[in-house]
Amino acid sequence: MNMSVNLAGVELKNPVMTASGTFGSGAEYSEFVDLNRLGAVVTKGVANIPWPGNPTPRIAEVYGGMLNAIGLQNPGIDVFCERDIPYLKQYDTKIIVNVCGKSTEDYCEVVERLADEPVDLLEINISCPNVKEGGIAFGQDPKAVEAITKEVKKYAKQSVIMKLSPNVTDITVMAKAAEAGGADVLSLINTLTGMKIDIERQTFAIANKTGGMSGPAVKPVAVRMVYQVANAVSIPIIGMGGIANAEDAMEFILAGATAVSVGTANFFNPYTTTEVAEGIEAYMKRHQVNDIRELIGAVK
Amino acid sequence: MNMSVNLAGVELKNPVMTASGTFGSGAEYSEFVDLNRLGAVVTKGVANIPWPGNPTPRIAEVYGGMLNAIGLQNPGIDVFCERDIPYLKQYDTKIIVNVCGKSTEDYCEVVERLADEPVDLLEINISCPNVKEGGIAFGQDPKAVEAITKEVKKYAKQSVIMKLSPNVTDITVMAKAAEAGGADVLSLINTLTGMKIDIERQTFAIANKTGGMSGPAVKPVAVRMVYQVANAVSIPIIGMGGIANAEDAMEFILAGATAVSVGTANFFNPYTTTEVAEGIEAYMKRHQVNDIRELIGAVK
Amino acid sequence: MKKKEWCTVLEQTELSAGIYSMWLQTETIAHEAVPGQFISLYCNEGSRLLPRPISLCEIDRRQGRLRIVYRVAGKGTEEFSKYRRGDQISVLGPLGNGFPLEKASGKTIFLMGGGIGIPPMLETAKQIDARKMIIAGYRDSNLFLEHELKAAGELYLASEDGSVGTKGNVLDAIREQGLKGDIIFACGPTPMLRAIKNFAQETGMECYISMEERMACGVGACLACVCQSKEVDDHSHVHNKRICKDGPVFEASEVEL
Amino acid sequence: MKKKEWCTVLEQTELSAGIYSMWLQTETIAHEAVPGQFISLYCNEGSRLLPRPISLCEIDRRQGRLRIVYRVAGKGTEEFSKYRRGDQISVLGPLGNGFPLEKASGKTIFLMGGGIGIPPMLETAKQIDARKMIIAGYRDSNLFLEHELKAAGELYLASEDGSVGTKGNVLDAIREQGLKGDIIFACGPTPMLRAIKNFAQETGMECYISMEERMACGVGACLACVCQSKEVDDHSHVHNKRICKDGPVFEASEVEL
Ligand SMILES: Cc1cc2nc3c(=O)[nH]c(=O)nc-3n(C[C@H](O)[C@H](O)[C@H](O)COP(=O)(O)OP(=O)(O)OC[C@H]3O[C@@H](n4cnc5c(N)ncnc54)[C@H](O)[C@@H]3O)c2cc1C
Ligand SMILES: Cc1cc2nc3c(=O)[nH]c(=O)nc-3n(C[C@H](O)[C@H](O)[C@H](O)COP(=O)(O)OP(=O)(O)OC[C@H]3O[C@@H](n4cnc5c(N)ncnc54)[C@H](O)[C@@H]3O)c2cc1C
Ligand SMILES: Cc1cc2nc3c(=O)[nH]c(=O)nc-3n(C[C@H](O)[C@H](O)[C@H](O)COP(=O)(O)O)c2cc1C
Ligand SMILES: Cc1cc2nc3c(=O)[nH]c(=O)nc-3n(C[C@H](O)[C@H](O)[C@H](O)COP(=O)(O)O)c2cc1C
Ligand code: FES
Ligand code: FES
Repeated sequence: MNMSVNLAGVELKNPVMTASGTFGSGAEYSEFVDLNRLGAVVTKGVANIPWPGNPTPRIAEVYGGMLNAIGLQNPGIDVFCERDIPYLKQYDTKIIVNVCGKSTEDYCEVVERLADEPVDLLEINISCPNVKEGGIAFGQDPKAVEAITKEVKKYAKQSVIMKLSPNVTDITVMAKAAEAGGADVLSLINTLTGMKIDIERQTFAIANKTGGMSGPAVKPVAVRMVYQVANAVSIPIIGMGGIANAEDAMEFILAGATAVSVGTANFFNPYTTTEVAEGIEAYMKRHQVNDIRELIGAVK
Repeated sequence: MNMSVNLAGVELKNPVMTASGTFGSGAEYSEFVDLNRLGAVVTKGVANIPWPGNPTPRIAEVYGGMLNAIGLQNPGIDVFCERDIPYLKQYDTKIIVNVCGKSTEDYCEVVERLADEPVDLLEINISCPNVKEGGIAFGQDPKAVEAITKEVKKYAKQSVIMKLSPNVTDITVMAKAAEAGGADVLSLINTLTGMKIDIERQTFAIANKTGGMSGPAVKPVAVRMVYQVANAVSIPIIGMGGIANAEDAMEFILAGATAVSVGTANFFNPYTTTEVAEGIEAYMKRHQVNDIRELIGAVK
Repeated sequence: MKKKEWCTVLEQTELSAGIYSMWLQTETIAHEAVPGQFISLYCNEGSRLLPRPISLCEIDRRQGRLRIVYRVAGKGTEEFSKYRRGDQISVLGPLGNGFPLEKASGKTIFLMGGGIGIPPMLETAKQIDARKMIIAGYRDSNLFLEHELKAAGELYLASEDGSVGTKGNVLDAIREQGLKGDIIFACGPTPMLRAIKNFAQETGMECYISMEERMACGVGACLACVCQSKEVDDHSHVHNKRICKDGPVFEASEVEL
Repeated sequence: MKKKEWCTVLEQTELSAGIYSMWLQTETIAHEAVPGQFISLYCNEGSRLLPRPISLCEIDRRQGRLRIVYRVAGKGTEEFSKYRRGDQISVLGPLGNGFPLEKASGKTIFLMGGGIGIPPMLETAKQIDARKMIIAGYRDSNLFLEHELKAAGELYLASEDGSVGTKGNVLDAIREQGLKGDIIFACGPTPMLRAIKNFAQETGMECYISMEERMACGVGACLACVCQSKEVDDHSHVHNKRICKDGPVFEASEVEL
């Protein structure tokens, strides 16, 4: 039975990856799961310099999910290269580095710095708020999406995944813009912007007022977007948003995702990633499918 | 203690209304709740002529909510005026008619037909799919939002509520467009477009492929949008999306909603509307607030 | 008058593999219920919000108790199957119209149930005053309710694998046994109902069938659960009847299958 | 080694209005746990997905049992309070660093707990080899754990309303009683910790405090639960320490309060 999938020339032993920001750089969850059994580990977003992130409270629970406004706290690319890449290299899994920045130059600096590192793919997070250009997140303007993709591609030695924001009117417009800019792979969805109000204290539940919503509650939106994008572009898609078990993952794969990422579910079940991989295998057996690739986008 | 609120000159005895499409025209739920205790009843969308709606399955359950693609089945404005308005007139509550259409003319025809009916407010649903103009829902294009608002206002004798779609990049752009077009009130959110795949049958869970997501799972997105819109326009807002109890309703009010609508929650607790009204009163007592209007938008 | 109330589980038993019987103590629903009606059951697990509609299998009006018999089909029914005596479950009902019992009086009636469509036939049989032939179609030899049905009328069995009664479906049993009747009440999967509708047309029998569709409100407000009707319906003036409110029982010729 | 496992509730008692004590049977967590560590408890209700971090109040390593004492603060702790003997609860642990017991050895230690920060002081006291003064600050006369604490060290009480012990907080009790010590271990609300930090600075005492913040992962991966640190932290190279992983116990001068 073949579980391996191909993302722009990089062969993953199975389609199960971690979602950026929910798995650190793998070390914390390696107490629970054998990283060798994952298709890839996607690291927390890293910028050119250390970022302190937002004030606390940074998270809040919502019905069937959570809000977060971590604010991309990260140690900067130097520490990352010294510490996190060597750590992950110990394992037989692919390394995908999630890159964040406040300007196009920031992204390019990180991407360039990673050129000679043993990294398999780069994931460019263009769905983070507070970016320089025009005050609107890169990921919500197709021209900006195309431009930044082009720019990043100039500096990138590895293939590039563009990570799309779901907070848009038409996700296919953004997907096509990224494809036009030369993206090799797309990943979606990042978080849906949400808010929670603490009615007793009459204030916002998180310090940043708004936060990104993730977890099972967002899955229907994510599956819809993956389906739409799969039918609009011809590059592979990494699907995510609320995946908590193999059944959820199969929805994404049938909708058109080549691989899937597990995010928030790690927080309530640290064994989710490997359980998903096992469950996909069981599903294939039950449906007598020999190659996972037959299932990608099978529901039209 | 004052629980009454004012929507464009219409005084509601309390801020609790029903959400269009989830309460029929009141008759079915009048077995459970005394309609006299509601601020207003908002009816299912009505068009100029009967609409058959979509094929079944029309709904699917999702984590913390549901998807629906009813397709605006309705008996047309004639039957509506003969049967549903007289029914609602028996009660001491405000009547808000939700209007749908496939073209601007459709909306205007219904609105005109309602001019002499004992209806308190009109809610224009510009978030329904499959509309004529350009193949994109009216509610996702600010120019179209403004134009249709203007047009409807020409024919409307009652004040007009424009109901906004959450499937947009920036809800404040749509809100401002509606305000510029002359909208008296805004209501939000309509459903978030989602999809569910039946992985065993390898098909879509609902016949229409995509459906509108509603219920507790969407609340954080709805609260965020109400907050954003309240800070962008100066007309009142009716907040909705996942309200299942008074605490949920208070989040919307504190975020800036003058009134709130209960939708999907009716399906799992037919007593929700009156329980929300009672719960808001209890909240006011607990916080020693004499006038609900002091709480509207109190969290900044 | 419909009610939503917390009911207490009185008894839960597994009748056959994956088929459960549950008796519920209700405050008012049992007093109002008639055969062919259903109730909506709600999960205690908060991520599952929609109702699970389940037909009434027995109604004990005097003691205010209801019996349902259900198959574990997904997460919700799985949750229900774990409830034990004393547990609480939220129930809305009674819902729908029920079978038109009066139409059967003095006639010979076929009460036809297929698979998990069998349970509503029990209370229906118990309350009908007519010559009753109950034709129950099972998948295999894992029978359920067969003793109760036998006590309620003449029982004929069919099974898909032929292990019990006639090999085939309920119509095969009727043909094999050469049964004759005037009127049909039926409940079961759509292909079976379609075949029964045709059979009734061919044989000129009156025929009432109980339909199924996904539901949200269960009370006729949301228009989720429609089936296509031959005539323009009273409610929406299109060709859609609401199964939860106008049904679940329809005169077979009224609806398109 | 951290584990997520299903634990069985052995005992649940309400110690005082809204304050519950629960004993859990664990497979491995109790064997690894040390005082000052905490566990993450998960709701069975599927709409609530995040962990509820609760400190360990007692650790029975031999029998593999853990005790927690918690206040009903919201929906999750309310759910926990309804669990009964035999119920299952999903638990992740042991988490965090715990108090540096070795630092106290041979010294005089103040074990200071305020409100729901009192429980972790019990196991800490039990495992410390030093002269132990336990100073517990309650809201009013609704005490809890006072007998156990008394058995574990010299107990001094304070209450906000003055109904028991010194009127005021734990520092008021220390001043009133004229207590003197070398080192402090403390847990409680932030204003109390801030005051204790200042007190320690003034008096030149060593001071370790247990901090609180909302958590998602509980294992150091998500960066939700940070507090500001004086020095650049090892992990992110900014000024943020992760309470769940680098804490919850910090040397007071390390962190900004
Ligand atoms: C009027 C009526 C009477 C019924 N009577 C019985 C009965 O007596 N015994 C019995 O075993 N089953 C009966 N069913 C079918 C029963 O409702 C479903 O098997 C049950 O809802 C499945 O729920 P689940 O959570 O286990 O499955 P899931 O697949 O997890 O359910 C997901 C959603 O789909 C809905 N759904 C799934 N299957 C069906 C279905 N077949 N019909 C309608 N909604 C469905 C559920 O209600 C829920 O909202 C009846 C259905 C209807 C409409
Ligand atoms: C390291 C640590 C140890 C703790 N030890 C104890 C203890 O021994 N006894 C005790 O009663 N309480 C303790 N708390 C506080 C306890 O975690 C909260 O009271 C509890 O999470 C509230 O959950 P809830 O569902 O009842 O409240 P809700 O308000 O419904 O919770 C919603 C969300 O907010 C989080 N949350 C709410 N309050 C807090 C809080 N004060 N700290 C962190 N997260 C919070 C919840 O975990 C949940 O994710 C501790 C907190 C931390 C961080
Ligand atoms: C706490 C947290 C931190 C996150 N940090 C990042 C990040 O650094 N970069 C990024 O691209 N996405 C980040 N995300 C988004 C996730 O990678 C993922 O796209 C999203 O959470 C949806 O998946 P889920 O529902 O499985 O969590 C973060 C999400 C969470 C919950
Ligand atoms: C079954 C169903 C039918 C609906 N029909 C309409 C409609 O006819 N017109 C409309 O404007 N909104 C309609 N809506 C949207 C609701 O009015 C409401 O905006 C949305 O469901 C969010 O609120 P909720 O989460 O409380 O349900 C419908 C929603 C549902 C679930
Ligand atoms: S389920 Fe709502 S109309 Fe039938
Ligand atoms: S809770 Fe995730 S880092 Fe502490």
